[in-house]
Amino acid sequence: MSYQHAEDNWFAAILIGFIALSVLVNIWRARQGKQLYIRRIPGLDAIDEAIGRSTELGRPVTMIPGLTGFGVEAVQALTIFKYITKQIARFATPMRLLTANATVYAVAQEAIADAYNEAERPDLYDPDSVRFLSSEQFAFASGVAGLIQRERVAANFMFGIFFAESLIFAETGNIVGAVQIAGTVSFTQVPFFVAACDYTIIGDEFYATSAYISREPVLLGSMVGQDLAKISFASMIVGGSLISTFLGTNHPIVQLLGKPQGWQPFVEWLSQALGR
Amino acid sequence: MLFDTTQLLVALLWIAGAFALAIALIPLLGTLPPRGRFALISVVTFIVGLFFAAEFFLPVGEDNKNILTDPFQKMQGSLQVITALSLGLGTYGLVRLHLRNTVQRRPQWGYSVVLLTAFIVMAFFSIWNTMAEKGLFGLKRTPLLENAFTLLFDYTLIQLDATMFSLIAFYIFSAAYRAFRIRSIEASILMFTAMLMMIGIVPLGKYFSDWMGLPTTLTDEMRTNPFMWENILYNLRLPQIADWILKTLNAPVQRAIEFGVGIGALAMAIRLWLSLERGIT
Amino acid sequence: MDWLIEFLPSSVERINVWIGVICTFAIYSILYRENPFYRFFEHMYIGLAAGYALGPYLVDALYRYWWEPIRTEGVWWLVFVVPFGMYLYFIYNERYGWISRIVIGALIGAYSGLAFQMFSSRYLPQLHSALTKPLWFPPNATGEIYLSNIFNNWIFLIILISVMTYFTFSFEHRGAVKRTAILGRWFLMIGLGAMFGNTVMARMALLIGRVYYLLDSWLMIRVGGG
Amino acid sequence: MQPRTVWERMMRIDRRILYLILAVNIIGTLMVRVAIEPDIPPAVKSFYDTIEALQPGDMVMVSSTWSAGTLAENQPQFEAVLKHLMRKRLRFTIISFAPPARDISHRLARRIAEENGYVEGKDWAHFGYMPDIIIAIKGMSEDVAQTIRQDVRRVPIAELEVMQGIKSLKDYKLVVDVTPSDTLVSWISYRPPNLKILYCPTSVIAAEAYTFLDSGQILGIITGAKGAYEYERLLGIVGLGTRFINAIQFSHVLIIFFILLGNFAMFMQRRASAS
Repeated sequence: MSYQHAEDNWFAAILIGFIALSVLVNIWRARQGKQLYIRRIPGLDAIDEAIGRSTELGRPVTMIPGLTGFGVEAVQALTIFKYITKQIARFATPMRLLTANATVYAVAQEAIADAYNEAERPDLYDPDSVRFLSSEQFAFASGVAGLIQRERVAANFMFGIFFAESLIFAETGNIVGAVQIAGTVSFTQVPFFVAACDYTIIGDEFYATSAYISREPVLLGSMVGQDLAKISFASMIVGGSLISTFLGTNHPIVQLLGKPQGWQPFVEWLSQALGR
Repeated sequence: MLFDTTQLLVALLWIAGAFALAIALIPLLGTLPPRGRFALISVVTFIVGLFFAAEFFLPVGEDNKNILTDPFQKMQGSLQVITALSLGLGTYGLVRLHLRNTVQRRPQWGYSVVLLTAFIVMAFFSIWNTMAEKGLFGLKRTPLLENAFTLLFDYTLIQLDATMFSLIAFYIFSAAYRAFRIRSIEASILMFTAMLMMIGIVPLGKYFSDWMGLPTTLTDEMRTNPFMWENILYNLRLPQIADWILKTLNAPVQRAIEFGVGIGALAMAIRLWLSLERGIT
Repeated sequence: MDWLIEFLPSSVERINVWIGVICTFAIYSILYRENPFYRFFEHMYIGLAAGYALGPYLVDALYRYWWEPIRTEGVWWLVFVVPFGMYLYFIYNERYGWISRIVIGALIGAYSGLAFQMFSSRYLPQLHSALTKPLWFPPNATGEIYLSNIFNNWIFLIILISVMTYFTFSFEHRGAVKRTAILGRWFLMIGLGAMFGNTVMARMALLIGRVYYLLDSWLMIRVGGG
Repeated sequence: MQPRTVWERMMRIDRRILYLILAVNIIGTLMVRVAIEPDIPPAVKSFYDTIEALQPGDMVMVSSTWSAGTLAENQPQFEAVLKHLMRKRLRFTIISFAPPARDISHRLARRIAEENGYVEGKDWAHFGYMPDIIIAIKGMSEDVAQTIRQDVRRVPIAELEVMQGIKSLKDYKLVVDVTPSDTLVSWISYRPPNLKILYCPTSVIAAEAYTFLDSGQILGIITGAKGAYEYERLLGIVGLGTRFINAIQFSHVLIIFFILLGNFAMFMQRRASAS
């Protein structure tokens, strides 16, 4: 039940090729200026609502780009934070961005300054609003918890990769009555966010959110390509289930779809079927 | 003879040469324009990726190997060496930060001294221990090493580690009480499932079910006739419900998540391989 | 009385246990409030962990995957790995910082190249298993298949497809698709609830393990279960 | 901001009081012994049956990557599995992918082996620590002696009596992965095609593994210390799982009670502030 090489079932190579192609073609289309469609996910409405609530209250907004170092998820989290900052800049609501990594900190400073410029309120940008607290998990967590309680934040946004510290953030935000929106690809932490936050953006939705906001061709194209792959998976599952039901679970077509060593029986079956 | 690095002298000469080459290349690399830099990084990324991809995709012979299967081990080992070097990088950053704290007498610099002392002592014994294990430079495991290592590792580091992990239990308990509220349909489904699991997977679940008088065994008759009253009651036992949730409701959810993550990871691998991902490099 | 004599740190073994216990209580003191005692041990912990890693991770890897193959197998080309790997250390240098990206690029390339076998081995058997769940008694039934299996297969398929529908983004969710997706999110919550229940159990077990250590090794009380 | 009603005060209870309640609950339930027989879940039963189906002398690999951090979850599993392997008179080798895991598993295995008359090198061996799991699995799939070179005592692999007739992972019947991290994925992805896998995860990562159980990529799961208790009951032995189970289940009861209490307080508080 495992693949040592692609030869174990060439279907693997075909499927990987198909996914790669659909991702690359869509990235190319997006780069050519084609407007690719990505649906507006409900999480975005939740973000906008939270922004609205915090501007009414006039208390600060906190943003946490996860615990990890600088990587794909941190970049995408900052894209979303830039969007939020642009929105709240119009109402001069104060914001705090708290990081646990020096590189993320440096990039975040730039991004937030950019956001205020783009909102045409560079005067509101306070370099001290982006802070590096600690790179130690629980030291960072207690720093964030302290700040949330002291400043009685109105909204708390958590996007990126999180570990066990997630529940400390969520619990503290809950105590001060902040609107909380979380978005993470760390599935083990999602239950804590769902139980304690007002809305949780889960898994792939997180990537879709930043693609939607940034309109970055590579992200958009990749998102659309991945969708094609998912649809092909789903149709293989439905089609395969029907074949399994009517023709048996070891029909050559069923074996082809994913079983190691499933290629040979399929080829034999196919040549027989064509020969006849 | 020239390539026979099993001779100590030849090996050392080769290594010295490699270092000299690496250093000599630096000024040369420095002359590259930004476009050239990006191109160089992309090419290196692509070629290394191509090696591992080709090992998987190329057809194999009778022995289930292709031309790249044997060098694979050495390539992967080289990556491991680089990963190890990057660990040294993290350590360097940490030590640099706390040395600076200490030298500049920043607030709370005393703790930095604690950290550095612990670091140096532990690094000394840890490296000694590793070298003694391999018998490098004729180093041996002495009683001093054994005792110091036991104290520092078994009775200090391990204890701190285990305690740090166990702290989370307290946080979960407090969060469960103060933050887990029935605020939406979703949160309610999640918490109801969680509570059912918590009681269903421990022996108390069986105890309650027995106490309620639900059937304890599944007979063949119950299996073939699902609409039998006993069968329905049997399936209402807490352990059975918990197992059914895990296997029939949880497994497809996990699989859907797996497919999403897997396709996403593959797409990301392709983007990174071809240096399409923006904002990272 | 015997217990007390045994309990006190009078031998090397007992002194070690006591030190372990002090570490444990120092960390737990954070639960009351942040304090210098905790900070001391926290910094010691970070220092020890960083120091420990150098032996088994750095020295061992260099020896095993670099020095040993060069010396015993004569793999001469490996000599270039360390000098060029050291380019990583340019990361702190402003002028040559970009050179470290070459090495990081190599690591990223390897991650990408390895992704293909991982994808095939990890996900394709799962795909195969998802589509070999008959929705009615199949013609070539091997082993016994009961009505309950068929019922569970239907549930499996419905949940799998609805959760996958939830995670699609390139088209508008309207009508039946929207309802399926919402259903998918609810099913997702069941899966997450199951994870959550298990997570709680894991965390509790770790705390119990620690308390057990304190009772068993330190206070020398023989605990439950014989 | 003085809390006014009793409900509000209840919701704002000092967290330290909660911590104390949990600590007392755990100490109390650890000391008391309430023996409740478990229902053996199918995943544990099939774990047991897979090992039972092996013949004496068959070779098993135990992949042990846990250390002190998750000792409470993994040690009971590790001990129970090893005892079962020895009872069946199977040969086994242990491998670790983290240095602390090597020390802890070697020490434990030596102790259990002595109790069961197993001789290191003859009936079992410890391969020590391998830094990279992918190299180790791919390498061992071709040739164990070449990949590992020496066991933990620095005896060359080829000279170990236990390795007679074993060249690569293809000659192994089974892998048991005792782990708190994602080593399972590497075993699933890079093992030889016919090697069976049994899984001993910490409870945190157990629920995710049910998709692999369903697809047959793994054949059984022992879930944390609780699973170890169920396994101990199957084997008819008393181990750490049996000692912990009571505290585990009553901590669950406590948490469920407090979640309900918290929601009740919120409900009452809302009603009070509405009126």
